[in-house]
Amino acid sequence: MTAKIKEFPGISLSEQDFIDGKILYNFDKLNGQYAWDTGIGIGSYLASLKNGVILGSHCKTCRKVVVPPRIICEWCYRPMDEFVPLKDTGIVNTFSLCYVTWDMKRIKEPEIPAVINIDGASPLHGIMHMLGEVDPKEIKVGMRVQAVWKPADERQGSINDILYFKPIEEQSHDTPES
Amino acid sequence: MTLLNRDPNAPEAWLGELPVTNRYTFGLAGEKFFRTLKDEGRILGTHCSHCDQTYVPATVFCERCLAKLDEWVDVGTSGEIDTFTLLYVNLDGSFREKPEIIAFVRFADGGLVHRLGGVEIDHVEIGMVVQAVFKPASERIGSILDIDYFKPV
Amino acid sequence: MHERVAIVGIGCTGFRSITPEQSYKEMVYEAAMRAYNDAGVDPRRDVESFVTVAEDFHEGTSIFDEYTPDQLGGALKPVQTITGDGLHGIATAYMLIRTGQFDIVAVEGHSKASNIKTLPEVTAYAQDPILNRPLKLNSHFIAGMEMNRYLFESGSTPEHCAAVVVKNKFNALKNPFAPYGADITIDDVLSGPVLSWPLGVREAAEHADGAIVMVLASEDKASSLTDKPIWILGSGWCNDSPSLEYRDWAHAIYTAEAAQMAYRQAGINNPLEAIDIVEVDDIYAYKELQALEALGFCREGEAGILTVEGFTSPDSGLPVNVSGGSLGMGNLLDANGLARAYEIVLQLRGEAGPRQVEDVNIGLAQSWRGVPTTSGAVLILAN
Amino acid sequence: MGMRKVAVVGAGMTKFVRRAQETAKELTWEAAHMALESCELTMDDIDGVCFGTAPDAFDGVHYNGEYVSDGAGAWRKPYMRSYVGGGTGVFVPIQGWYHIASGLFDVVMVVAEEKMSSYYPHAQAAFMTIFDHTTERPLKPNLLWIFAMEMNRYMTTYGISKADIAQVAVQHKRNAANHPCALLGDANITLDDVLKSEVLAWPVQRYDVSPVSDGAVAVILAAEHVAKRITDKPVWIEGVGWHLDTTFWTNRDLAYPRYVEYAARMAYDMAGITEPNKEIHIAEPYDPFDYKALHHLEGLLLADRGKAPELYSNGTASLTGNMPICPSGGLLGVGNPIAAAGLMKIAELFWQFRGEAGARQVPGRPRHGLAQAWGDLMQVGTVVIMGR
Repeated sequence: MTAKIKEFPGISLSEQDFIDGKILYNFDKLNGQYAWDTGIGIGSYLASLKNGVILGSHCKTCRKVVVPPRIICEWCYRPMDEFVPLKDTGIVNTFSLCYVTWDMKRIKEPEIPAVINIDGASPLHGIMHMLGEVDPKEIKVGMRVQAVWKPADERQGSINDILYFKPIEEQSHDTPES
Repeated sequence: MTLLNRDPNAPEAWLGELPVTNRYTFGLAGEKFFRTLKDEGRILGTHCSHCDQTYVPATVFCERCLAKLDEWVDVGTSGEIDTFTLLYVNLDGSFREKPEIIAFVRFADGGLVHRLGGVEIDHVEIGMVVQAVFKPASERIGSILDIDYFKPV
Repeated sequence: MHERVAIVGIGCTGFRSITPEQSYKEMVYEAAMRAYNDAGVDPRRDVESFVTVAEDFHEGTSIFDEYTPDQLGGALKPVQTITGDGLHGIATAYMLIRTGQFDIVAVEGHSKASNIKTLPEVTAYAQDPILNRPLKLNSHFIAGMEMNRYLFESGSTPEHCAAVVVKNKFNALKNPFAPYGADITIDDVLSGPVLSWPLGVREAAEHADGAIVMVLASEDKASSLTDKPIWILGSGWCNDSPSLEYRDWAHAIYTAEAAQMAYRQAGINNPLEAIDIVEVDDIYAYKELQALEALGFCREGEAGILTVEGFTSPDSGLPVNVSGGSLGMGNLLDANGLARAYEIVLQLRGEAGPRQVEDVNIGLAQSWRGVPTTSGAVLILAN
Repeated sequence: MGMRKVAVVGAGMTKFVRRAQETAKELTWEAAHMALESCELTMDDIDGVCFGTAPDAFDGVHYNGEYVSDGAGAWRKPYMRSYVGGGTGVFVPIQGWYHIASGLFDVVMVVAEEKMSSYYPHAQAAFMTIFDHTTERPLKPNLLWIFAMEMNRYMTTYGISKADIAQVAVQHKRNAANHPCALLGDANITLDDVLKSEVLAWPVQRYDVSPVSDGAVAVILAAEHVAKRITDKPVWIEGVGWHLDTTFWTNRDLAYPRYVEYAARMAYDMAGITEPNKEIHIAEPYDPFDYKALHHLEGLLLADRGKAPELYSNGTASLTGNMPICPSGGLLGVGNPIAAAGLMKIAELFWQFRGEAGARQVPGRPRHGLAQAWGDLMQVGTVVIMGR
């Protein structure tokens, strides 16, 4: 049928068409303000971050430590049995060098998001955060890193209480898969 | 339900927003409907001969049979109040002393939702004929607000 | 194909105006645990598919389906999200089981309305962005206009609508899940502040938080899981014109059509005769009257009179919203229909405690998605 | 009683464009209207309507499924909108499938639409709102991040090079040159063009990514007894599958999409397919990024782990190969109006099996084809297997 149809619908506009007033349009902006209840798991995670601790939780059945903490294990559906304070070190699971911001503005120095497997959590369990104090060319999967915290009096109970993770000297014994 | 206790210092809620900003094109029907409203002060509908429906505001498709509509009709600028309400709340949920009078003004098988003006609240009733009061041509931009309000004929 | 499908487990957190101690995930988990326990199933082992109902802007998250699986026990399983009411969710689970591909399916819906700080503005973002939103109107105006036209055409009165509020809030006093029960009079309702005339503030349901989970099963599984399966006799849903400009302002045609679909499946010709108990949408009081007429329980204009006469009270001809409805239990956003169905299941099981209605065998739940939608659904259940 | 058989009997689509003038409703209607005409049905023949669109933020309307419903033909019909993020486009025909397979419906209209350009100034910004509001959104994440990180993990784990991956973009964009609705078809694009394109989020470069687009696609599904009356060339839905992995995407290995494998196994089981790499003759894996096509081919068990690039380098994936991959041109070439892009793959298989794909027509008599989509936080796989 694509072979038979000559003209498919769909009128393509350029940005210039809007500027030139060639077509009619309007704008709107949602005023969407939320206060999401943090609950037991994430509330405790945020409270720990304020104290400079990354919190996980432990599932007795699956013998796993997960991060961020939750009150149930999604794999066995049993209640998690305890919160576990984790180290603020870990290894880079993967990363990117990003030259555009979230709203697609071009930047010179890349943002370096990474998934960091947190020490004390089960293998391949980590969080997303940023890398800093590092030459982008030097970053490798498997590299060891440590959280750089905001000063205690500036911490608010937020994932941004960690400024970023920076490389640490200590040699990794982990393989990237671990 | 849970074996874990919430940290007593846990923040109750995390505050944030859903950043949604949009630009809407008026589309195939809207382009002609609002150009005509703006430039000529006329209200247009489209007719579906299959379903014998005249849609106001105009649409390029019949919602009943999905036929393409290209029979445009001028439906005048006055219509009957099909229903109305006295709205005592603002967009943000706050209450207002004096209500806004909002009506659905029937044109053919459709109509327009708009404000009523030039009328006492007690005098508004279903079935009343009202007419579009247009903004001056120079102030019209191609918008439903090119009609200032509807007033009794 | 599995012809017959039953509800075999239900779970609910109860409803409150705020729930600061739980995240939405933890709230859903609580309801899910109760439902799985009620059904005697392990979600990881037994539940084969999961259906959730949610709207992005109610959650403050885009593609919210991302956040649905874990608390339901659905991780790495067939999970889907419907942007519909809870009854659409049940209809989906019903279809999934009827295909023969699935034996046990869970349905989830919840509300964290208290977390939406700008709910009126969020709701207004559902209006047509070109034709309606530039007027910057609170969406209650749609209910006000609809009520006005409904009263005009049906001959119902504001007193009739107020009687719905009085009944439902009184019923809610016997429902421990319902936060908005009250013993008030028609005068109390009518003398309250005006929301969007003729609609009064006291005729609009306040919002509440809460979660509901249900477990559905094929006939074979249902019989082995429970002594009290609640069978789905019919499931219908329908939309009307979404635009304010082309719709019928007086009638809930979507509800009438959804009911016809459900009645056809259930083989019901005379609903008043066949159905023993009803839970209908009452986000706004007039909607209960409009729904009862659309469902064919009476002619247009009669529902109000029947309500004033007490015909829809718990111990009368057709008990309607014995739970307290949304006016008593709260508006639960996308979970409203699940709350309606939940009460019907309790009643048909004989587990409704002090508000148990006697001799009920067939019940009907109906829902509407709220302004500005024209989306309704109907579910017919039997014990 | 056995399972009811369901066929695709009609299809329609709009062009995929960067900024459409049509409203979301109008785009939806154009596709639905064309699908009806393609099989000479009217709305009276349609029992129910299924609709798919990804986040409401794009079209910029809360309850977007309700707003767009008239364009999809939902007027006084049973109507539902489903979504599983980016997987929606291949999920919505699954939704149509279970409507019919349940026995409640005979003929269902299935429509998917996305108007990403309504999000202003840039659709990418809307993606920040897919991240967890408390634990991730404060980092101001960019959608490119997670793709780039997943791509990096995939490359690192299996030792795959950028050039291995870039050949996907080259082939898909070349295929798309023959698609009349394509936004980024290019018959002359080279590996070098891709490898030298602007770096967005290393390892992701400009030509590794499908473009933000507007568009709509519709297909009509019918139960067996009706399908045979509507057309002498129904294309059967032989298997469907979908799986959603845990939300906690930083708690699992990104190198392999196990949720795609689970979804595929579900679909293969239903279709009675035991050796997918031999029995699937056309594959339309989801390719919003070039590496994703490879990643998905492995999850679909059409290639061994880390070996998917070989399908492209040895010619298997080409239009005349043993298993042509994305003959449509995929998202990389035709465009990526999220939900519509997935359904485009279903429409492509429909046209391919009917011999109506024009210059994209694959030779011979393929028996089974597969379309797959993916989405959410690298989390969901949706799979449909079709055949004649």
